Formats: sequence, C-alpha cells, structure tokens
Amino acid sequence: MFDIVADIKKDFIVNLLRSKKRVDNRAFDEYRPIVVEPGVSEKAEGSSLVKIGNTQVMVGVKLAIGEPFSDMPDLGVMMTNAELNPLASPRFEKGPPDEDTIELSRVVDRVIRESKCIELEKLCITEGEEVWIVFIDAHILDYDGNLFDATALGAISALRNTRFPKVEDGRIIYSEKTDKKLPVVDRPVETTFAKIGKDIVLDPVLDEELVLDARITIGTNEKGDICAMQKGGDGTFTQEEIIDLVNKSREKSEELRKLV
Amino acid sequence: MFDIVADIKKDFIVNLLRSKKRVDNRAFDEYRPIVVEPGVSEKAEGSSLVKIGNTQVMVGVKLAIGEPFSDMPDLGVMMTNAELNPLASPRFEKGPPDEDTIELSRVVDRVIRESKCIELEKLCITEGEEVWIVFIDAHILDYDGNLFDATALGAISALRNTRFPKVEDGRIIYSEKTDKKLPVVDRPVETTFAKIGKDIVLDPVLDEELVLDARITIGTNEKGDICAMQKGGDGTFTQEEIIDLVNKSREKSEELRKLV
Amino acid sequence: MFDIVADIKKDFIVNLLRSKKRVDNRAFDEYRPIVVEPGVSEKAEGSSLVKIGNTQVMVGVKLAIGEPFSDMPDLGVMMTNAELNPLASPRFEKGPPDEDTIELSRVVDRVIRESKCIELEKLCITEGEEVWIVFIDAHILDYDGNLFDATALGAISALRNTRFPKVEDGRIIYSEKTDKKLPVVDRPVETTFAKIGKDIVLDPVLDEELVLDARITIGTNEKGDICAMQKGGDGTFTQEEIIDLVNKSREKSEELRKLV
Amino acid sequence: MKIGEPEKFIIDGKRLDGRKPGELRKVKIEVGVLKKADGSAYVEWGGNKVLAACYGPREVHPKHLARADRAILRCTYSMAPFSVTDRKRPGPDRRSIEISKVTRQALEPVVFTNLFPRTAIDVFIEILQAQAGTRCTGIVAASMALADAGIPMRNLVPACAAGKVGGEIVLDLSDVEDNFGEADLPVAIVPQKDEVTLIQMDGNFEKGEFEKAFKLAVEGCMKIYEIQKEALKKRYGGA
Amino acid sequence: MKIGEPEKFIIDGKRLDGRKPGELRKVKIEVGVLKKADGSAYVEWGGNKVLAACYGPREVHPKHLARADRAILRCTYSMAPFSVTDRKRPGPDRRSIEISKVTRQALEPVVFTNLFPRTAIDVFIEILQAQAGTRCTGIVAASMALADAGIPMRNLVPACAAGKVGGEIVLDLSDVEDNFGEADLPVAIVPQKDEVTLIQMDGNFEKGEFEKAFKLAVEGCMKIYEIQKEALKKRYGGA
Amino acid sequence: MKIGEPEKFIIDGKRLDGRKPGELRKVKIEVGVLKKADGSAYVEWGGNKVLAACYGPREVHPKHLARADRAILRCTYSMAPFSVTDRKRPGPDRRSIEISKVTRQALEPVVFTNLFPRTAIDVFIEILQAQAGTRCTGIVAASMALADAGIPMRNLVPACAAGKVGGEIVLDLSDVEDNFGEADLPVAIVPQKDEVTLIQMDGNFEKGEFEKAFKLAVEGCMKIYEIQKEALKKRYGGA
Repeated sequence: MFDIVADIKKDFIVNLLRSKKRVDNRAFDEYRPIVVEPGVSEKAEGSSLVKIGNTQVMVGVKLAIGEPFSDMPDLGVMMTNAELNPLASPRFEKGPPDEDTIELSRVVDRVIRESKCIELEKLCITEGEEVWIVFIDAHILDYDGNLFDATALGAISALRNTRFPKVEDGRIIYSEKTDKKLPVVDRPVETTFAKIGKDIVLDPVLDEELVLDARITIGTNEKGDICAMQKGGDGTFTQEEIIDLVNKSREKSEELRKLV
Repeated sequence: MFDIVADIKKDFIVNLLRSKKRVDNRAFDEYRPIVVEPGVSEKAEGSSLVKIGNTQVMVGVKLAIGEPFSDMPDLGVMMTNAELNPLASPRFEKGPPDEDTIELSRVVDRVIRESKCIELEKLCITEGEEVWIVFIDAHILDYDGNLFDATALGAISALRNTRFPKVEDGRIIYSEKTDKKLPVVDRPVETTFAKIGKDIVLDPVLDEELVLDARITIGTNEKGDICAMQKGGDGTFTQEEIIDLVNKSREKSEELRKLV
Repeated sequence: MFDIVADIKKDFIVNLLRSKKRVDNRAFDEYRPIVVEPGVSEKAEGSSLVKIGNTQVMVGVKLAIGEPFSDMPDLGVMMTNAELNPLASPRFEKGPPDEDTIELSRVVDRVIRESKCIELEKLCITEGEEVWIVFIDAHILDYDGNLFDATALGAISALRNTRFPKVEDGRIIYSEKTDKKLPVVDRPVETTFAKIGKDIVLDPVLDEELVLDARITIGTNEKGDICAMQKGGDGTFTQEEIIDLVNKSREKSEELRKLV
Repeated sequence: MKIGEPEKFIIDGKRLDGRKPGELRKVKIEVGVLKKADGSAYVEWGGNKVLAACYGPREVHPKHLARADRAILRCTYSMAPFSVTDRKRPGPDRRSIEISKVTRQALEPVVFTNLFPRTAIDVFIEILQAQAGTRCTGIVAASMALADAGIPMRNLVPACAAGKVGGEIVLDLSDVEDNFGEADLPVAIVPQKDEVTLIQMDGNFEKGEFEKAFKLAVEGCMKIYEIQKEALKKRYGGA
Repeated sequence: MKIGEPEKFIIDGKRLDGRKPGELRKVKIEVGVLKKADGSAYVEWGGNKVLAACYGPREVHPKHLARADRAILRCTYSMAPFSVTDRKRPGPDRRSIEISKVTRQALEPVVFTNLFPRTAIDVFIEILQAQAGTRCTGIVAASMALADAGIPMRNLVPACAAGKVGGEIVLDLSDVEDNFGEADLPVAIVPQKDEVTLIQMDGNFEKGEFEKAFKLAVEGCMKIYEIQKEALKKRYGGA
Repeated sequence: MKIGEPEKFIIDGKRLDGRKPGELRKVKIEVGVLKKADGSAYVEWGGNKVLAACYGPREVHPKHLARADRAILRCTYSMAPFSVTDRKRPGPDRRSIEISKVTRQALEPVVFTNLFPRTAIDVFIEILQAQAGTRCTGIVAASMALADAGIPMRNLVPACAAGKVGGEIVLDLSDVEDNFGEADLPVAIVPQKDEVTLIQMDGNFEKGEFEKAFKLAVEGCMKIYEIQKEALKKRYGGA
C-alpha cells in the first residue's frame, strides 16, 4: 500500500502462497485474532480500541451541536476522519493527510453513511438550525496491515457505545453523560482482500500489503446488503473474482459483526 | 514571463523583429485570430471560452448570496480568480497560486472593477445584510502567451452572458435560470504589449513572452477611458513609449470589444 | 537559540565568562541600554518601540469588537502574536511561524495574561455577544538577542498607551481615538538569563544566545509575584540556580518597570 | 425526502430523461484538442464536460520520487469552481484527492511504465461541467489523452457506472438519479482481458442486485470502448 | 467566577478528588506496548492516557537537518481529536508546537546524541485522553519509550507539576484544579544529579510560594521516577 | 457615496490636507537604521512609516533557484498587522504578493545582478504604518537599503504616484484621496535615463488626463530622487 519491497520478498510471498501458505500460517480466508474494547475513553462520548493481530486502531466519537447542511435541514451530520499517526509506523509521516489517509477516511465513512446505521433524522434539534454533529475520529496506533477493516470495526463499535452528554440551556455539559444512546440501528463492517500474484487472501498483514497487486474492500450491513466497495492497488481483478469476493465478504462479515 | 530560454532564441527573435518580422508572421500591432464563445456551460450562471491563437481560457461566473463588505453595505461583491492549470502548460505547476497567477487575477479584476461595468448597487438585496456575490473564475486551458487579454475578454464576455438563477424563500434554485441578466453596462477590455529589444509588439505569443524585456497591459472602457494598467518584466519603457501605447491600446481595444 | 556557531566561538565566550568578562563588557547582571518609545504609530490604538542594545521590537495594539469565548461570556479577549521578520536577521526565514516564533508569542502572552494586567471584565460590551478584542502584535525589527524581555516590555508599554477608538452605532470609527484608556492595572515584565558553561548572565546578546546551554525567562508583576516562567535550551539548571534567579528577576524587573 | 427528490425515477419503463434502464447518455469524444500538452482529449458525456491532458514521459520533480525501473504515473483530477451548482473553492479537496488516486490505479495496469525508467507521466483531468459520473468521464478522457500522447499501452481503459434508482438497476446515472438514487457503482476495465481496474460502490445492493449492476456496468464500459476507438480512428485514421 | 468553578478547592485538608495536598494521582506505566515502534510506552496518570513511541536512530529526512557530530532528537506532542472536551481539530496547533519544543529540551540533556552522528531519534507522544498534566505525562512516557528503544541515556527523566489552588500549594493538579486554580508549575529533572531540564509556570506565586511549589514538584518527580524504574524492571527484569 | 467620503476634495485650490495639487507630502529618509541587515533604510512619507532591509549578495536557498550568470533579486513587501485601520492577519495576502513582484521588477533594471552569479540579493520591506502610497514608499526605501548595502546599481529608483480626485489631477494621494478618489497611478523611474521601471494604474482617466497625471508622477519621482540623494549624502558624506 505504501512502498516497494525487494522483488525477492515478493517472490518469497508469492511462492509461499502458491504452496497454499501465508507468512503467518493463516488460512487464506482467516482473520488474525481480533480484540474489540469499547468504552476506552471518558472524554469521548463513544470510543473503542480495535486490535487485528498487531494492528491497533483507536476510534473516538465526539458529539457537538451545529448547523445542518442546507439541503438536508432535518438531518444530523456525521464526519469521519482518520489519522495515520507517525507513532504507528516508520512508513507514516507528519504533515497534512496524504492520499492514503484520505482514502481510508472516506472508505470508512462510506460504509457507516451508506448503511444508514445512524438514524440521522433523530439528531435534528431545530430543523434548519441546530442538529447534532457526530465526529468519528480514528487514530492508528500500530500499523501491521488492513487498516480498513480495523478502522471500520472501531467506528461502528465506538458509535454503538456513544451516549449523549447532558444539555442545559442549549449548552452541552460534556462532563455529564446521560443514559441516552446514539441511535445506531445497524452494524456495518468492512472486509478486505488482497490479490498477490494469482492468490487472494483475507485480512492482509503488512508484509502482504507491501507486495499486493490489487486490493478490494467490501462493506456490508446486517442484512448482508453491499453498502460500500473500494478497489485499490495497481493490478486488476477478474469479474468472477469480484463476484466471488462479494459473497465471501458476506460470510466473513458475520464473524466481525459478532464482535460489536 | 516564466522562464529563461537560451540567449540564442532571444537573439533570433530580436533579429527577426529588427527586420520587422515576428515568429508567426504577424504585424507588430496585430492580434492573433480571436474566437469568443459565450454560454459554454450550463452549470455556471455565465460563461465564455476565449481563444487567442492557441491560447485558450474558459471563464465561468457563479452567483451566490452573501454579506456585503461592512464599508459598502449597499453594494454587491465581485471576486476574480484565475488558475494557471498544469493541464495548460508544462510551465505551470500544481500547488497554491504563485505570483504570476495572483498578478493575472488582480490585473483582470482591476479592469472589471474600475470600469464599473457591473452595477454593484443593483446587487443589493437587503442593505448591510444580503447582497449578490459575483464569482469570476478563469481557467487557463492552453497557454501560448497573452493570458491578460484572453482572460479579461473571457471575463467580460461571461459577465454579459450571466443570468440570475431563480430565488425561492431566500434560497437559490440554481437549476432554474431566469431571464434576468446581470446588470453589465460597459465592455472593458485589456490589451497587452511586449517590448523585446527596442521593438514593441501587440499580443505576444509564448515564445515572445519568454524573451521580452518589458510588458504593459492597458485596460480601457467603451468611452476609451483608461481603467487599469500594469507594467511587467525586468526591463523598462520610455515615457514616450508608454504614452504611445496608451493611444494604441484605445484603438486596438475597439477590435476586441466588437467580439463581445 | 537558533543555530550552531563553531566550538571555537563557544570556547572563547566560555573562557571570557570564566574570567568574569562578557563579549560586550557588561556585568553579568546588567542590561544593555534600554530605550522605550511609546506612541510610535497613529494607526494602532497603542504602540511602542523598544530597543535593548541593538535589538529592536515594535509592538502595536489593535482593538476590535467580536464574540467572547463561550466559557468566559463576560470577559474581553486578548491575543498575542509575534513575527520573527526576515528583515531583522539573516537567521529568520519567510514562511509560517516556527517553534521559536510560537514560543516567543506564547511566553509573552503568558506574562500579560497571568498578571491580569488588562481588566478583561471591563471589556465586555454585551455579555455573551460582544466584547472588545485586544490584538497585541510584536514585530521584531533588529535581532541581537533577548527577544523575550524586549517583546514583553514593548507589549506592556503599548498596552498602557492604548486608547479606545470612537464607537458609533456599534461601528468603530478608527480614525477618531477617544481619551479613554485601555484599563491596564499592572506592569508585568520579563527578565531572561542565559547559562553558558557554569556562568549565568542577564540579557544575553545574540552571540551569547548562540552558545548558551540553558535559558530561563521569568515574568513578574508589580508586587513581585511570579506570573510566568519558561526554561529553554538543551542544558539544565540546578534547583538553587533557579531559586536564585527568581529572586534576581524580582530585582531586575524593577529596573525595567521604571521604563514604562 | 431530500429537497428536490423526485417521486418516481422510472415511469413506463423510461427514466426521467427518457432513457431506457440500460441506455447510456450521449457521449462525444474528441482527441488532440490542446496544443501545449503532449496528448489531450475532450469528452462530453451527458452534461459532463471534461478535458484531459497528458505530459510525459518527462523529468521527475521532486527527484526523489523517480523510480529506477519504471516511469511514475501521476493523475490529478480537479474541478473548475464553476463546474458545479455551488461554486467550488479552488484547490484540491478530499474527494478530488481520492478520485485522483483511484484514477491512477485504474490506468496503471495498462501503461507500459517499465519502458521509461526515471521519468514521470502526468495526466491532468479538469472537470469543466459536472453532471454525475465525472470520475468515469475523467478516466475515459485520461485514457484518450495518454493514447494521444503516444504513451505505449496494452489497451484503452473505458469506464462506466451502473446504479440503482427506485429499486431498479440502471446504467449510467444522471444527476438526479445520482443525488437521490440508492446505489452507484463505477467500474473501469481492460476490454477483452477480463480485468477490472476500478470498482467503487456506495449505497445499497441486496443480494443479486450487485451482480446484475456489475455486469451492466461492464457492458457500459464496452459501449464506451467502441466510442473511444471511433474517436481515435477519426483522429488518426485506422485500419 | 468562570462557569463550573468550584467554591472551595480544599475541604478539611482534602482536595476535591480526595487527595492530600502533596499526593499524586494514580500512575500506571507500561513499556513496549507497540510492535512497530523501536520503543514505546503507555502511561495512565489520573485521567490522562498517553502513548509514546520512539523510532531511531534512523536516517534523517530532510537530509540538511542532519548533524555531523550527533543525532538530532525530535519530539512531537499531539492530541487526539477525541482526547479533550471540545473536539480538537486534527493537526498541530500553537500549544502543541510549544510543548513539543520544551519536551525535546527536557529530554535532550540525558540522551547521548553524540553516539549516533547523522541520524535522527524521533519521539511521538499521542494524548489519547487529557485531564490536566498532559505535558508531564508525555515527558514521562517519552522517556520510557526512549529507554525501551535502547537509546543510551544518562538517566530517565521524570516530570511532575505542582500548583496553587485556593491559596494552597498542592502537587499534581487535577482537571478542575488546573482550570480554576491560581498557578501551575510543571518541572522535569534528571534524578540524583540536581538538574532541572524543564520548568514552566503560569499563574501567580507570591514570594515564598514559588520555592515551596518548586520543591514539591521536584519531590513529585522523584516519586514518578520510582514508578518509572519499577515499570522498566517489570518489563526487563532488573537487579 | 461610500461611508466617510468627503463632499469635496479641493477647496480654493487646496487639498483637504492643505497641499497644492502638485505638492508632495512630507518625506523623511534615514539610511543605515538596522544593525543586522547588510543595508537598511527608514522612510516616513506623509503618514507612511516604512522600513527596508537588504541582505546579500548571499547564498541561495533553495539552491535550484540560483542562476549561473547572475544574482537573483528577491523582494518581499509585508504589512505589520497594526499598520492599517482593520488589523491585518499576519502572513502574505494576494495584494502583498503582487506588490512584491512589481517592486522587484521596479528595482531589477538598475541592479548589476550579473556581478554576483549564483547568489541572492534579498530585500525586505516592512510597512509599519500605512497611509496611501505604501508601494512607492517601499520602493524608495528598498532602493536606499540596496545602496546602503553597497550593491552596485546604475542609479537609485525613486517612485511616486499621481492621481485624480474630484476631477483634478494631483500628486501623491493622501489616505482619503486614495480611498475615495477616481484614479491612482504609481510610477517608478530611473532618473536621467527616461526609463520607467514601474507603472500601474486603477480608476478612470479620460483622454488627456492620463498623460497629465503620468508627467506629474514623473516630476514627483524627480523630487523624491533629490531627497534620496540628500539622505545618502547625509549618511556617507558626498561630493
């Protein structure tokens, strides 16, 4: 996803895959161990720490009151932002968000938004004037591949964990959370596959990401509908591969959804 | 205007001029063929595509409703912006506007503003609160010299072509244009001359711009009044040359004005 | 503070200090000659030009009307900004403020703010809606060391010199100043010491700043209370040194305070 | 219901602009429209008006981006301020940056970058008028500009979206279908090779719908491919 | 009185959170918590949650920053948007830039930078949850991350603040004490060496108060130092 | 009528500030006012207070800007936040960038840049107080700072504006004349050589008016030139 490693490394991984093995001995369609810890922050209205193998992502949700978009005057607003913190990898650099950071933010935003898991119409305070704004901020803490799935999982976990703060005279009292939960009615998740040579594996680890030819991320909701999709990488998929992976995604999504 | 070419090229052009010839065989005071196509965009409230020789500039006018400046509470607002798109020339680079881009924007803005061709007092909706804002955006598409004249021409052509969109309950319905035209009461234009060695030519082509010593742009209104002027280049003009060029500008402006 | 000079230069200065001498023959606890010229600008509501030796700083105060912070609805707002203008030194570069510029702004802001010398509660116009905003802008004109003390001195001098402009129908008439002074009730100042080798000197000149090991700036109010403190440099102080310098600062501050 | 949302999208088998579900909007492609660029193309597709220019292979700035074994391909998608309903502020926004990235990855598989080590091939896509489907229009234009610049490629890259409106799968969404429809699925392919170089999607496809839409999008790509080849023939003559 | 200001800060010798004036909040330090960093540490201190990572010694980019005679130490203090009450916009603000600078200068005196000429040692401090005292927490975490990365140092650098609330000198301000108290004095030291590497202060200390607070802060540093050593022992064993 | 606009600009042949139409405001020039700059000048002109500093010839950063056959001249015009009625945000705005460019081009014709290949000559102009005519004041100050730095030049560059107010052509507009007048024409020249190095104009000149204003501006430049020479003599003595 971010750099070139020697052709030798690529050959090694491709040959390994040809003999049906992965660098970390997983099956081709197996996730690394996943841990989801919701509620890790007291300052955020919602939060979650997700680990997929050595990859760690923390997601925080902040609520604020602001203006709606003028063409959707009765809907709340949601914004998703990810940061590829240089703390998480020697490959990440300080500075304004690059195309990889922006793609991650937008692909995670897409599955949350398009699944309509947040009932935005319930976030309207005064039509056309005041609505709740939901800020979803993802911080990558340790980067060992597959940020899409980890971040999307962290986002939905944090959202489900979000409670409204107290409001007094139109002013938010952040220090006092109420029991009222953010209206979240679905559990969308994303699953990512990498194509390396002719083989396709689920949940690529960093070493696999660095040599992949093509990548595809598929987002689904609880019903198994497809809500978001993003192909990456400089290579290609066949049509059959894509249709196949869409079906596989539905399956694997269920594993993820159990965790939130 | 933007780079150094070999002294050889300069010598060649200077010698050519000394023998009364230009690189493209034009007379010293002759424009390249000019084409003005107003109304090239449906999304913009006004638009125009201008070609001067191989130079192509597209200008779009967007209208919006906003606040007036506090010291001119009953006047509409106009803003001019030009982009030297890297698509238009290997000499243009991505990134924030450089001094050439800003100069172009400001010199074109000057002639439009100072000629008072837009009746800004008619763009007031509620004094001190709401006025029409006129955004003039110029996009350079192909750069073969003399952006000042092409952009100014495109701006006035687009402005004359601008119609108000429908307004309903204070909301603009951009998809429905009305028959009401933007109140434009003059046709200011700019003419640019380049001094190369001892010779002065109208409408410099890129090859001439690259070797010019000094440049002058003169803006006039329909009455022949001078409204804007800008000298450029690291060389100088004599006083007589300037007075002469001001008179020549009045003449050549009439040719341009016929096109809008 | 900003660069490395040859070890030779450092050795020279250290040895000089070891024999109780400074590069400009001052005593270790002696300021260079200080000149404070208040009221140097007619456009600013308050202003002052401060010279400490060859270091020159101009501070201007502008007043505006704006919104208070939401958690301090009945208090005026103050902002301090310093610019290390490339005009003042070959060591300063164009561009966004670097860490040295920001530190200077914030350390000067600190002593003004924490001394509560401006009665911000008197700057409230309409609670929660309109308050006076006090912009303190420092421009470094000639940089020969010790910007902290010079800038802080310029700031308090300019503030004490600030008069309100006329206000008519909620609009500021900047061209007419009233007799009403900004309510400034204290004269906080800052004193800066540099530790070079084992010696500590007051008011380091540029050559001393370039070789210093550690730096400390201490801000006090008229009563002699400590209001602000900032250690700098890659070296350290002993606890005793710090306690000592705090006391010395109280003393030397009186000299500065007499000048404003 | 959002402001401006139509009640129905398909009436008597026809869409609001009169098209059948599987029908493309009108497409016009012209090649070699700019003088200064090494290659260029202008595409009108429905209400979209898009210009693309290609420069290169040329020197890389900054130099550390150069690759010893191949050319780097760079794509910049940008929208003119007047190309959209509400004036867009000049400069790249997050959406443009994402589209620039997927555009590059849509084109990369066909370009023989290994022929030009240590150089850059730059493609600039300028949206002059936007009316749903600008990323596909941009990829089509970019692919033509590369060809016009004489950059060796395995093939052209056509692109086309399918989508879902009012519960039906349709080809090539219009503005109103894009704004109020249920799903959008842009696809780019290498024709004759069964290679998908771009696929993105947002909205909602139930089981079965995705496959139907995907196949329709690929069919759309093949129609676009014919128009692309026609435009090249018109410009350069053809066998 | 500002909104939310308590009437009293100390009641019957106890602070609002039950602590005695000279008592620290609870501190928990864990070392080696990240896989990709060369060294890392996680510190919980009162309500603060802070992660630090160290990379290096490594190549310097951009190259002109490299020094022929030593490594450059670079520190970046940054706050997660969700770490504070009102969401913080991503990217460095002026406060973060100042804290990054004083943090670097607090650590520089103990690092043997001369052992690694022409390289960079980068320390990243990420505030995941902020509750007064983040700069001290950050320095403590950074110092542990450096140690975990095996960077040779003269000693660890503990940091701790003292302050004044309701007229009394207290150790390690809580959130409410920081917001409404009268003075804050963060200090960092090299233990056993009588070296102060960081001191900053804002508020108001009358004569005598400063000295008292300063000594209390240094004592606080020594308590933190013990916890730092404990954490290293726990990770690496120890004599 | 804009807020603050006077009814008449000229009453009984006198302007609002008492000057005759062809009269300059008071000008005071001082050279060598800064210690760290290689050359410097301070100019008060009417209510304008402007400082200029020159550094160079010196090394060029970034290096790729250097020219093998000459020095590059760089000019930066900047306004202090407190120099104008409404506080100006720090940092360059579009107007400053344009003025920096035309200032450089006004000075370039007199500087022997070919004597110092591969170097930079940097001129910084700081507007401390602005009251109409800052660009001319800046050019005058810059030209003196260059001379003070010992940069070889063919001549000094004086600058002065003429304009139109209340229908009359006048020299050297005041603040109120600039804000509400009908035209402004700043000019810079190389004295004795009939060379115009800067001319800009905005407003409205009818036929004939331009020529009159232009000549008046050139005369103004010559008056300024005398004051410039005087200031140099005062500083360096003179024959």
